[in-house]
Amino acid sequence: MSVLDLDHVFFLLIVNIGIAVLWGNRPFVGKILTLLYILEGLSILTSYHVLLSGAVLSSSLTFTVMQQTVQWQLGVSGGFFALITFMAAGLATWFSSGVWARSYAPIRLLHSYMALNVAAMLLLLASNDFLGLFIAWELVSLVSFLIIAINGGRSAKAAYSYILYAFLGAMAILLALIIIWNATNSFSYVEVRHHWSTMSVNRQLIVVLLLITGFGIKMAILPFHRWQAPAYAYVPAPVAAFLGAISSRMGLFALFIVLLQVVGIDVIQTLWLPFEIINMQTFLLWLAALTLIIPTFIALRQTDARLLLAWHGIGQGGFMLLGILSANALGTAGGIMHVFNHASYQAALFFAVFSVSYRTGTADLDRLGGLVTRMPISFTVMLVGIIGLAGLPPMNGFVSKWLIYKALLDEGMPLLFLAAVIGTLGTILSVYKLIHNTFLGQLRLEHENIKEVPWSMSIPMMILASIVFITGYFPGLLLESIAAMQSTLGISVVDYHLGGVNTGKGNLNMIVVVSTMLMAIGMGALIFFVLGNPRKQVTQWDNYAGGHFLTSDMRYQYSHNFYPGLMRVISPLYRNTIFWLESAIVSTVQFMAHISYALFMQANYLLYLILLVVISLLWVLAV
Amino acid sequence: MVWDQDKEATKDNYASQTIVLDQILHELDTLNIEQKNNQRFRVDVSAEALPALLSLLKGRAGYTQLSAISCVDWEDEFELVYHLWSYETKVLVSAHIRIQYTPAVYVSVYDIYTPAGFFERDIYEMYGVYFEGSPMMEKFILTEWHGPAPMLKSFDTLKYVNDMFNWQEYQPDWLKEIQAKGGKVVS
Amino acid sequence: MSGQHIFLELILMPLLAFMIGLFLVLMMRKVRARIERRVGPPFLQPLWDIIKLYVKKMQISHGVIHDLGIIMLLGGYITAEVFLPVPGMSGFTSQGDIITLIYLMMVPSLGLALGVGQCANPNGSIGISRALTAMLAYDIPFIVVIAGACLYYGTTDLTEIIALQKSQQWGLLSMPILALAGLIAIHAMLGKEPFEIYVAPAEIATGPMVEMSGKYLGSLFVMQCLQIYTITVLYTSLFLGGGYTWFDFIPKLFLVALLPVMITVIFPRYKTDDVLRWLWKWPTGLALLGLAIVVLQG
Amino acid sequence: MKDVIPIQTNNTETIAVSKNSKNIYQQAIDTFSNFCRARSLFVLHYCTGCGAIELPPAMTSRFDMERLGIQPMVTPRQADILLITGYVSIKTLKRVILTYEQMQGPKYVIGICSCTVNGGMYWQSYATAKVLSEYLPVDMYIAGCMPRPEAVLTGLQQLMKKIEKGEANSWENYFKRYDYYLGNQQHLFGDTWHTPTDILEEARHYHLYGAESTGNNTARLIKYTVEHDLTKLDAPLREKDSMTKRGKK
Repeated sequence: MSVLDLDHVFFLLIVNIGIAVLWGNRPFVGKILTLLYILEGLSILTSYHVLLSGAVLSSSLTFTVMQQTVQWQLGVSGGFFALITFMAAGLATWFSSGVWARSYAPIRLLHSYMALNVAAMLLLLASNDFLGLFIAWELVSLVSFLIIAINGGRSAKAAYSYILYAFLGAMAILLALIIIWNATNSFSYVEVRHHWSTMSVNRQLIVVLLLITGFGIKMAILPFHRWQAPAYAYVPAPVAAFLGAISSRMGLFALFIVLLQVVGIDVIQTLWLPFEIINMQTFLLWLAALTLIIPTFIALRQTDARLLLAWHGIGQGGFMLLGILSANALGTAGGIMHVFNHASYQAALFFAVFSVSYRTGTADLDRLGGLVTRMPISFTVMLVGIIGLAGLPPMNGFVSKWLIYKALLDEGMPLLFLAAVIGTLGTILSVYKLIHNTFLGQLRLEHENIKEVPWSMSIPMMILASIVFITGYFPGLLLESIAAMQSTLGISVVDYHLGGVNTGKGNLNMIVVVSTMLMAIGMGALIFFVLGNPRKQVTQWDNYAGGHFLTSDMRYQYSHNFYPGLMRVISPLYRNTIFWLESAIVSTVQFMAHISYALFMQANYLLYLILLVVISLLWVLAV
Repeated sequence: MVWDQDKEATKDNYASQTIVLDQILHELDTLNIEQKNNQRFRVDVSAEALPALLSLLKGRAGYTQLSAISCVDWEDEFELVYHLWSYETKVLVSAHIRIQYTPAVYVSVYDIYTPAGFFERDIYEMYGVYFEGSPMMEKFILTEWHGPAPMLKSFDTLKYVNDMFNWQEYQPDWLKEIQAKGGKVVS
Repeated sequence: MSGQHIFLELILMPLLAFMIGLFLVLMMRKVRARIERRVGPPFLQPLWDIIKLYVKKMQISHGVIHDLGIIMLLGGYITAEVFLPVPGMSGFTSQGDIITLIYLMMVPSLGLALGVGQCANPNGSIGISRALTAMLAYDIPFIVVIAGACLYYGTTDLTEIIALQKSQQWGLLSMPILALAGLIAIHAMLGKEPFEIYVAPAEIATGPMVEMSGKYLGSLFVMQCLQIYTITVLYTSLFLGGGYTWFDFIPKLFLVALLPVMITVIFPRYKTDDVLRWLWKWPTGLALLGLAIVVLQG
Repeated sequence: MKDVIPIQTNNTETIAVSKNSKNIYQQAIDTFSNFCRARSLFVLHYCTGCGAIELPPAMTSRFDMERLGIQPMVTPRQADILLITGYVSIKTLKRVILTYEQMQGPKYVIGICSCTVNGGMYWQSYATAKVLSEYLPVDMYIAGCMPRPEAVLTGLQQLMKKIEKGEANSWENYFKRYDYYLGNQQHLFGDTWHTPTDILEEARHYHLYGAESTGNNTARLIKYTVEHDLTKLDAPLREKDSMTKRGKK
């Protein structure tokens, strides 16, 4: 009984944009927008069982060009991603609807850009062929440029470098589309997959490389990852949570559809890079593993909490790609599940960091400390978030990581398994530094009478934290739609049950693991509180300092340069080679822009233009 | 002073060194020099001339080290002794000066010898002699002590201890056994 | 697997782990004393220490998270005990494999880190930053060893690994180099002397334990017993064919715990970056060599 | 610090708590815990004076304290015994009191060397505290101008016997007669003397708040605390500034 099909959802989105643009800065409009997003999410949820059975939510939005019918319809994979988008957008707008709105001047811009972003993303998720995909892809990158540049100053500079990357990516995809067109003169996925073998091997190689560059840029895969950290860090709270959760996963959705559905994983395994060194799948897997390790260890050095989380976003993106390309039922399931898991705890972490900076005015880890007694809710949300990000048992991050590790081990790739574990260990180290420097240790004098953030900001955080725990306790909820997704894509399906997965060789039942943990923690609490005598709480000055009387002028806290031993060993590896390359490109393009601007501002610029053309012609003829 | 044979060679260069020292010391008229032995000189100088003597010795005779400053409380005046050592002449010079008892103030030689700061601070804490111009004149050792300068002869430690502290009757078992057998504590 | 059977095992396995852990700790202190030509502690000394700490009348805490961290610490290890294959009791070993166990062993260190963080003492924070660096250092060779073993056995389920070893030969004989690298990694995981950078009494006043008093310190001693037990059982089930009966299982545990202790007593403490460099050079090299052999054997 | 009105009590008789008023289980638990407390003692590795040189030989292979169950521990939080070895200068006494208050009861103080008994050979010095038991409740003295390790070990064994019999609870006197100890401390360090640990609060929390816990000395302390509202976070900073202003000449 699909009460609402895609047209209703599109209509609701347009209503969203209208409200946001017209009455953006009214006080109550934030709540209405949140309700709208939740309504859209529910509408997809009501007809979700239809999607699970493989059917499609069709929409009347079609047009034909060059006798190619471009049609928009939502499959189960699109539906899954759409649910995450609406969850992230709804909670982000809820976060910004209450007291926070008064502290942010261009609130109307924020609401309208957010609505535009969600609409563009839904268009991308519902696209059904290459042309629709490309149109929606352009829309998404344009709109996310707008939302990244909302704060001006640093974020405008980051948005500028993003648009350069996006422009490069779009050109790559367009070139790939052209090659596909004159090989198969059709854009629909089925046709392209059918005619794929007609293309010569190096042309197939070029198309796959172009598509990966194009979509990889939004995903911030290694060589193109420079733009994402500042872009996702220096934006206001709801935008950071929304972008961090779902925006860069659009690239993964496109890659997921293109590589697995159209090109097919077996083709990728047979494609060999020139000189037969390495086949495409291993090359991509190692690219993903490096994308996981290098940004994670860059995150370890950051002192700004927002940048640290943004760098982790890039790292976890590499982890998802590792899962999807592992050509194993468990691996792909883990990869897709990691998209949902990461969306939930990344948004929760961003909300926690921004609620701390809302109250204390800074997100710099060297100027915080000891806030756990003043902001308990933000602490619990951040704790659940970091346990998820680090992938430790009770939370959902562990399930997707377990699936990917098991896949890598079953596929016989131990070194990739090692690379993934190094990435996870780096995450554990840097998330503890995040929570230690913000919430633990000595409280600063200026933060003595800080209060918890208002309810309108802490409720969305708590909802996200509970989602992280519940999907960790019952991973079956997600595995059900993932299995349906795998069957629609025609790849091997994972056999799941509500608690997890049981393969022949070592299985995982999260219901058992988490309930034993809760029982064990109960036993620990029993031993601790019943056997031991009652405890007394002491102030932070009643502390061991080698017989010294603690005076608050000398701060008795260790938070700066948190891992000195590790940094001494691995600091030679941070040589920022890519950073200089990227800033060189960006500055040359800016320089060219200034020159052309100066040229056209001349009184008679046409004369100079003609002169230039004549000279270059002479030079060409002379040579 | 007994010198064994192989030191014979070095004996004369000590003599030549002390001759150089004599010439320098004779340039200042208000000194009277007394040579304890060929490695030790005692110089009595007026309080005003001391800084001049120190810079002279440091500049011309290689007296780079001020080993210590000691202070003697003569109840009507203070005596400050500056012990100087040179690694070239290998002769210890101790310059004695007398300053008035009240007000117990003297000029600091911190700018000539920086270690003087520590010695002057100790003397300030223990004797109450304030050295103007020294950067280290706060309390360092006796931070918990708010009474008079404790090393002065005028301060009666025994009386202070008897007023401030009280004792406890210490009757351990082993003492009782000895007393039972007729022994007693010899006070 | 009837209900009470499971419930009995849920209680019995951690209790057994604690008792065996107590004797492992006692053996370590006795061996250390004997090598230093001392008499060493009496028979039940670790038990008396723990009970005395629990019955101390004054207990100091720095906040709720300080207590929660300690409870998470105890809970983490009790859960890991239930997933360890022990002769006669299967517990939940079928529901979670070796990767789950490795992660379950990371939960207590995070719990301890949170508890110590709230103590607001820089000695504790430095100790925790060194403990996490040491975890990064010893986990890499350990993971390579686990990857090699799982590749060789073809499964990650501990009960199956033990069954395979019983039918064929012990892991120690089929993968000697991996077993050696594993032993070095185990030595580092126990946090004993050459790699004991986070409880450095002279430098950072026993690191994480600086503000732990009474039952908090008692729980840390309980954690030490459970930790030694968990690590040695994991090693025995990977390389020494697990325990056929309790009579051959316990001597294996004591042997695995004995080797590191012998080395520990003679060594002073490494600096943090030397621990990193040493553990990433020799044990990782050995483990990668062993892995290569396993992969080449096909 | 809640607003407590100090009540003037001059009756000094202490209410004797009869031993068998507790029930059988309580008694069984107490005897068992005393049994364990006697068998596992953690000594605080804090040498206040010259006598501390006798401790390393007591721990190492010749005399080996560990066979009695005694272990050296680094921080006051983890330790049961505080060894005051040798002379106690006034400056060190401040740190000794801070360390003692950071230790967790049941805790024991042993005065090693005769300097803790009556001042020893520094008896006429202006800078040393003469009688230690005025400032801290002392369980046992081991006389000798540095007693040999055998003497230290016999002293510790006697303390273990006392603990096993359950008589070594002098640490409760610190709470029950806090006014007496605070008075002596204020006599030495001045009326603004206080440590970060809030003793009266702890006395109430551990039900050791006797009649003599408060008196005119503690009244001065409570007045000073309320005046400078020491419970605020920046109290130590304000106190330090006022101290340096007063300290300047």
